[in-house]
Amino acid sequence: MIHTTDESDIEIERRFVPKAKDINEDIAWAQINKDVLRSMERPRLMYWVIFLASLALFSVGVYCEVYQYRNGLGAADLENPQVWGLYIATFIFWIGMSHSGTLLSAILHIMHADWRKPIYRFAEAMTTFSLMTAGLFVLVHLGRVWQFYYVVAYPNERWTWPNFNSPLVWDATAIGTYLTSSIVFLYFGMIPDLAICRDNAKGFRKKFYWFLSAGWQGTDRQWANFRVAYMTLACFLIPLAVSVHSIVASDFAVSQQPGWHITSFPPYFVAGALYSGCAAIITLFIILRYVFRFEAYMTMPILDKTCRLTFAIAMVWTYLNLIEYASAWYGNDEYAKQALIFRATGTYAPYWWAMNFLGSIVPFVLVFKSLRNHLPTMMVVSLLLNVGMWLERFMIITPTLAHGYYPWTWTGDWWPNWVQIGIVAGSFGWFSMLFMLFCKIFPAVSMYEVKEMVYHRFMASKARA
Amino acid sequence: MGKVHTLALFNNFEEAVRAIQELKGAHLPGFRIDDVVIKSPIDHPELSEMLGKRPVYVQLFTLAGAVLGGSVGFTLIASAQANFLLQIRGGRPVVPIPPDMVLTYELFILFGVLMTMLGCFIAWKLPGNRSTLYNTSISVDKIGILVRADPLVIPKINEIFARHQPLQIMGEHGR
Amino acid sequence: MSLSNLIKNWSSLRVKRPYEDQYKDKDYKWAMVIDLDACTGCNACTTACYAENNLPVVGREAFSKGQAMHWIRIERYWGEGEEMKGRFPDRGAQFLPMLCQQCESAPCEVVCPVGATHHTPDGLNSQVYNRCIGSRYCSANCPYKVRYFNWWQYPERAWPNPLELQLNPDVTVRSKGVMEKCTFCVQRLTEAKGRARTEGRRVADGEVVTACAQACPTSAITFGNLADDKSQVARTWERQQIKLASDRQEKDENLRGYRILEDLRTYPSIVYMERVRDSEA
Amino acid sequence: MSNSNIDRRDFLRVLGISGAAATLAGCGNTSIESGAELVESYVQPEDFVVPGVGVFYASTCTQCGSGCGIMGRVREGRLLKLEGNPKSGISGGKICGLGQAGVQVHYNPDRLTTPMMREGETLKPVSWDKAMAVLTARLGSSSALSGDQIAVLTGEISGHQKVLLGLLLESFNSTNHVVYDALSPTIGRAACKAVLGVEQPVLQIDKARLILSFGNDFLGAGPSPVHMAAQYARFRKAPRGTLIQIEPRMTLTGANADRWYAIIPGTEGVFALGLAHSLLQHQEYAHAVSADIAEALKQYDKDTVSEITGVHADALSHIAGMLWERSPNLVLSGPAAEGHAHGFDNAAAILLLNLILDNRGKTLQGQASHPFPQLTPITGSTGALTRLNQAVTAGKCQALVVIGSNPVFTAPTFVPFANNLSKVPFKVAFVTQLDETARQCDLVLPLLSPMEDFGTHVAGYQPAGVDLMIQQPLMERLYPETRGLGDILLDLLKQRKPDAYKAFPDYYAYIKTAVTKAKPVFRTTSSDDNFWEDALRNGVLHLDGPPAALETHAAAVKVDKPRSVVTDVHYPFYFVPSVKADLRDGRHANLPWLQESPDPLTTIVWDSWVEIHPTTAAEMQIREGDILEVQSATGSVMAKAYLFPGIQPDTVSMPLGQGHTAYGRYADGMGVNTFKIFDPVFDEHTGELALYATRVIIKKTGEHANVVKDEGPTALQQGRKLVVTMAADQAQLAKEISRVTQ
Repeated sequence: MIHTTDESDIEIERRFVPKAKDINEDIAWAQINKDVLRSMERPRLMYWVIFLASLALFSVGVYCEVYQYRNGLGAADLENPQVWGLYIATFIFWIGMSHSGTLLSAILHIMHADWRKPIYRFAEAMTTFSLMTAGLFVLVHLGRVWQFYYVVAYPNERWTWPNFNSPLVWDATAIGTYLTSSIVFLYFGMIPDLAICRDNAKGFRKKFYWFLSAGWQGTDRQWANFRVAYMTLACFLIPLAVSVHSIVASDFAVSQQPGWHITSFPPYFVAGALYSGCAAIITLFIILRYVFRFEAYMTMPILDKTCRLTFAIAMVWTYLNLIEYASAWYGNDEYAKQALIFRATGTYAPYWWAMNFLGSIVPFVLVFKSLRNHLPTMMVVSLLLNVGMWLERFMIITPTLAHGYYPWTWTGDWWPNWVQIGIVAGSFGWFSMLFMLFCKIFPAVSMYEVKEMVYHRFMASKARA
Repeated sequence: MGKVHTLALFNNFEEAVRAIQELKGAHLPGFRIDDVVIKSPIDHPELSEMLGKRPVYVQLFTLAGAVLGGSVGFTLIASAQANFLLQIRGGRPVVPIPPDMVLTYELFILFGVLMTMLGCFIAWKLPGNRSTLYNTSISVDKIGILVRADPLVIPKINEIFARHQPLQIMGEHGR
Repeated sequence: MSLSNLIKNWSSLRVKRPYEDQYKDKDYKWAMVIDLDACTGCNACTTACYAENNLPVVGREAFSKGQAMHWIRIERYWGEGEEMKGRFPDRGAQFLPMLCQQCESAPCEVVCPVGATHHTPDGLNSQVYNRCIGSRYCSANCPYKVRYFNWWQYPERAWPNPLELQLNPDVTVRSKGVMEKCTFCVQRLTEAKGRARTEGRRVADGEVVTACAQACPTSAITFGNLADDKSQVARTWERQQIKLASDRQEKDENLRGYRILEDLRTYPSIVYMERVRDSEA
Repeated sequence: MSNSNIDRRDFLRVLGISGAAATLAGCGNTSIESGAELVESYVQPEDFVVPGVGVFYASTCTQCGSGCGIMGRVREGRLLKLEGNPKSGISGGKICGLGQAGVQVHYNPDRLTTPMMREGETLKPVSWDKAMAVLTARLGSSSALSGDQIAVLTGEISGHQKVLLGLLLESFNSTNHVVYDALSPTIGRAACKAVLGVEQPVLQIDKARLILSFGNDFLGAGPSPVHMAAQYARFRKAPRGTLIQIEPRMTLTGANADRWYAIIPGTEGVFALGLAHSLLQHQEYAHAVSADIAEALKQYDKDTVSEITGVHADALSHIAGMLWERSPNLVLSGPAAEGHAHGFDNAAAILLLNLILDNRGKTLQGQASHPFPQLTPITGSTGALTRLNQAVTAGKCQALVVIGSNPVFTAPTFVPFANNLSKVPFKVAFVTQLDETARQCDLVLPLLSPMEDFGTHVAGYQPAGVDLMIQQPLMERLYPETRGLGDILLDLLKQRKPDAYKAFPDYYAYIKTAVTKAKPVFRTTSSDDNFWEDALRNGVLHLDGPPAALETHAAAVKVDKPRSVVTDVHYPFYFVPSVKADLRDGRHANLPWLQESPDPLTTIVWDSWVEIHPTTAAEMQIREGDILEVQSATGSVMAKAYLFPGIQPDTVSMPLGQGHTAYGRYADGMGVNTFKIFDPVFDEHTGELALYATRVIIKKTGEHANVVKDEGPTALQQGRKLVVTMAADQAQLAKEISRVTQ
């Protein structure tokens, strides 16, 4: 039995959780419940700092959006042909961010990699909230956002439908499906934990959890159906996640613009998505570990595994990135080649090189075990990787629009203005606000699965002994 | 004559296993293994196996949802396209296959997911099926065995339970 | 019923456009010929378009941000390749009036999420303003970049009283957040078609022209009905051996007609006639 | 007004009612609610007003002096759009951008809507009664002014407005009608008169097989650009004519040339004489000029000419060879060649080539003689303003009437007209919109816009026969407090000579009487009313007439020793102003369509800029958008640099017409006023200001701003095959179908 105290968490971890082990098998189940439930009651002060900072950032975004809404998109300094600016770039970024949740919860679940268990819940929450953030950008970038429902295929007497040929409608469908499925998956996997919350909560919170836990009592029939359904959902989610980012890639690959019309875009986007998602998981891992005192669950070996996974995906991304350049370079499409040269030498060249450096060189830090286990380094590196991935999306949108088929309408010096930057910053505020709220209201670590993990590992070690 | 419930809480799986074995071997009148329910904090397939095969039908819902989503989705989309006033776009056919495939695929998944969840809730008979015999320690680390039996048999069952160091035995009040 | 419609007309719903002789049996297919040897780059067409189609004057600041709203713009090039040859442009400038090419297989039409841009039976690439939600995907996908977005609420700022009295009542004044582009002066076409229908005939050649073609002091722009064999546009297309449904024209070397970025398979409705320069001079 | 005869009363009634409707649509409907006006149902509309259907009325464009016939599209009483009048021999149904923008003169939000009178430093609105009282007190029956004490300052003016002005001056025993044109063609006209015997020959551009133009921008800011563009279109059809342009800064015409040469400004005459010398080598031309001239021309060998002009010697022989091969041809001189101290000589030397090549009667003709010489336009000059300025300085001028002229804006610094204006006790301006000059006047009267007023016009350039262009209102007046120029003048004349003008209740009656009186000339049998109605319906009264013969005065050409241009170490750059076809001298800078219409060569909008050759810019390390100070001996202006390959490398160029300070929201603060840096250089022969003879120095200010233009970062096609060019000998133009030649 371990008695953790606020003051000496790290000390305790060092003493009681062996470095090589993902988790201490001896940890008592009651302790798991206690630790996780406590995180929902009494986080560190840092929680409130982050939450208020997010709220402030979000307010900035709201202000900018209101300004843009009232004046028109010209307020965001968009122009012909820079019609999308940061909005669509950041949209892709957030969509990409959502993929790691699926990777950790669905793919690793199917593969029975049990080290995912303490961290998949927040990764899945990240999926849901980054999808919601991405959805905001779909609205933000519209010229007439008040008519956004025209994209929805609702029956009407005029026989007017959205254009099902448009990749944007595929997007809307795919993201809608993905968001729905992610919420279902997140909620579904949380039901046993919600029952724990229900059993421990008082007052209105009890009612809340009572409602959400839907009467879960942990009976064998419930568990059996749960197991099958959860596995089925995981199986659905994997192809869905791949399809979502391929469809986002199709927005570009299906178009005619040189620099977008590239066959390898869908896998490239998916790899980029997993990459930025994994980097974000590292960031959030470090933050949550500290803020909610999850040192006993979000252990260094798990971080280590996540880092190794990130590195592997970084290399996949690097390969696909190089393939993209190579096919533009080697192919006989002069226009695409010119667009590529423009990216490497034109107005946005510093950002292009920065993106390649951050995306392909910086991940080599993850090769070193000592650095992998150094939290401040990992924090910086994971943020840098995501800066690189955001730049990748910026590089997909802005230089390509600046250098299309038509030389007369090329742009030489287009830069986003404060409205766009404010809205992008606001999106980060919105995301972390939602995420922080979630971690406060719902258990950020899956209690029942950590119990399973501990139990199975304990049984396995007993069998070995 | 109505049956009543009794619930015993055990500290660990081994004790619960032994209790069930003894229940099975006791040949109590009117006792059926289907009336035994295990309540546990984690999924424990080995324990459940002792209660015999309890089939799961969630997959059927999934299949129905996926097939329905795909086929109805495609039909609705294609007929919407065929009836849209402003049909001709970009030289593509009015009902183009690749975009419709993409959308069909998404709807296939969407309805698969929704039906899976629906099927699971139906299988659980939730949220209506809430047994009053429950202890919050089940959600911590205890194993509960719930037996539904003739009121006359209950004392015998409780007796069997008592032989395996139960933490607590709970009965339905007011009966 | 929709399903029976789908099944009954399946084969016609699967037709790809354009195909050979697509407009043979139709009444109208609007098209244009622009003679670059006649175009002097004077901008009369641009101003005529502003007058006819209620284009807002955006002002210096918006123009500097690339938010100009000229449906037809005159481009001026100094050379064909990536570098300018010689010290001076001693063969003059290369002027190009660029407007919506009214593509038969328009990249903008496919991508609009709400179907605000679509193809009319007359072969026009039309924009439904009140359906447009302003995603600007069409503009991003237009190879010619001839679609213009209402970045601001122009009706409030472009026509201070009494300038708004000039607005053409036949043409919608577009509000902020919608995409717009050259319509081939569809309001004139509609009027002419209506008149012709009342009189039980087809619109005669030259009966209706676009504002740009009407103004052009050198008559460099010819507008007409490609479905009418006898129209000047149809005869020019034929004489220049331009086929609407072909992405690479097999024509005689000394013919001047060509379509811009044809190999993208957009099948434009505008044929340009090559600029001529006396190489002996 | 297409097919029906319209009774004038009906016509105005229609306009009146629909005009009210327009007010209703535009300004709210208080006058109707208050019962001041009646609402009439459209269910039974007046004739000619069909709701939803546009009706076309003919009129005449007054945006420049070309006199193009236009058609105004009117719907429900609102003028919507101007189009070319196919019945006009000048416009032929076409219209330029400048003409289109006429509606914005009419609907300009900055129009003057009430009379203004000076109170101390500022102008204050007053009633018409008060304004007319002041005007008649000064210029009415009691006025004691006479002779040069009164002056009328106008721009180029023709028709009955000109007649009325003359009559008004006559009542003061004055002929002091000063016609000022900041971009006057005086030098060229004087040279034509001297060499060909006419001031303005008619150019048969379409008949020429080769045109050699020395800076003549006939497609841009020429005397009749719409007409010449139509001719140019025919010129380019089979058999295709070739255009060679020689000028220091590429004009729109130069941009359309088959071959363009940059030349050192002011040396055009030397080049022309070099060509003459070269041509005289051919036997058939040998006797075209006198032996003296031929002898003198021998100094103009190709190497000397090449050295002076900066054009390659081979080009000279090549052009001479082409001129010899391709006949008939046409050699044109333009403002860029004429605007120098020896501009007259330049122009004469260029015209000499036409004599040698015998283009007279083939591509050059005289204008048909006009039956109403009193209606023909008076061409303006800067010399006229200089003389007026002298009179004003001397305190001779007691009353000044300014109509359609803005010398405060356009006068160069060495003609300090603006400062001297205070010496005139009474200055009155008739304007549609306040400008810099009107703001300095004591009384400003708001005129009807050209779309609201009657008038007659005669073009300075009459391509074929004779046209009397009729201007008529296209809609009811927008502002009740505005009046027609003719009405005001007639009021004054009635004061001066009540008996002579009592027959004319208003200007309309006057002009109708005057036009119908001209009926016999047009040899028609219709009644007076029908004649007048036809005139209104057609917008033009045309009379065929044979072109006048041209004379030959080769002796007028001065053949001196070849002179090279003197360089100035303090001001190393030649300064060539460019005249935009739409803004002209700046009078149209208040029209938003024109401000937003990109300059064809640079695609810059809403601004002034400095054109500089890329190699020169590279030497001076100037990038596009660097703010340069362009300094001449008389002043300096600052504008953004624009790297422009179509310019002689020692030359910089800036557009005219921008830099207004008090000309409404669309003009003010846009660019700089380039008129203010002209050097006081005058043509030696005519004394006219030489616009192209200024020398400047360029200084970098270290500041930078984006150039507002339509062009992107590249002006090259990048191998995209956007504008494809075919060699003329490959193209089979004769087999093509064309509207132009049919």
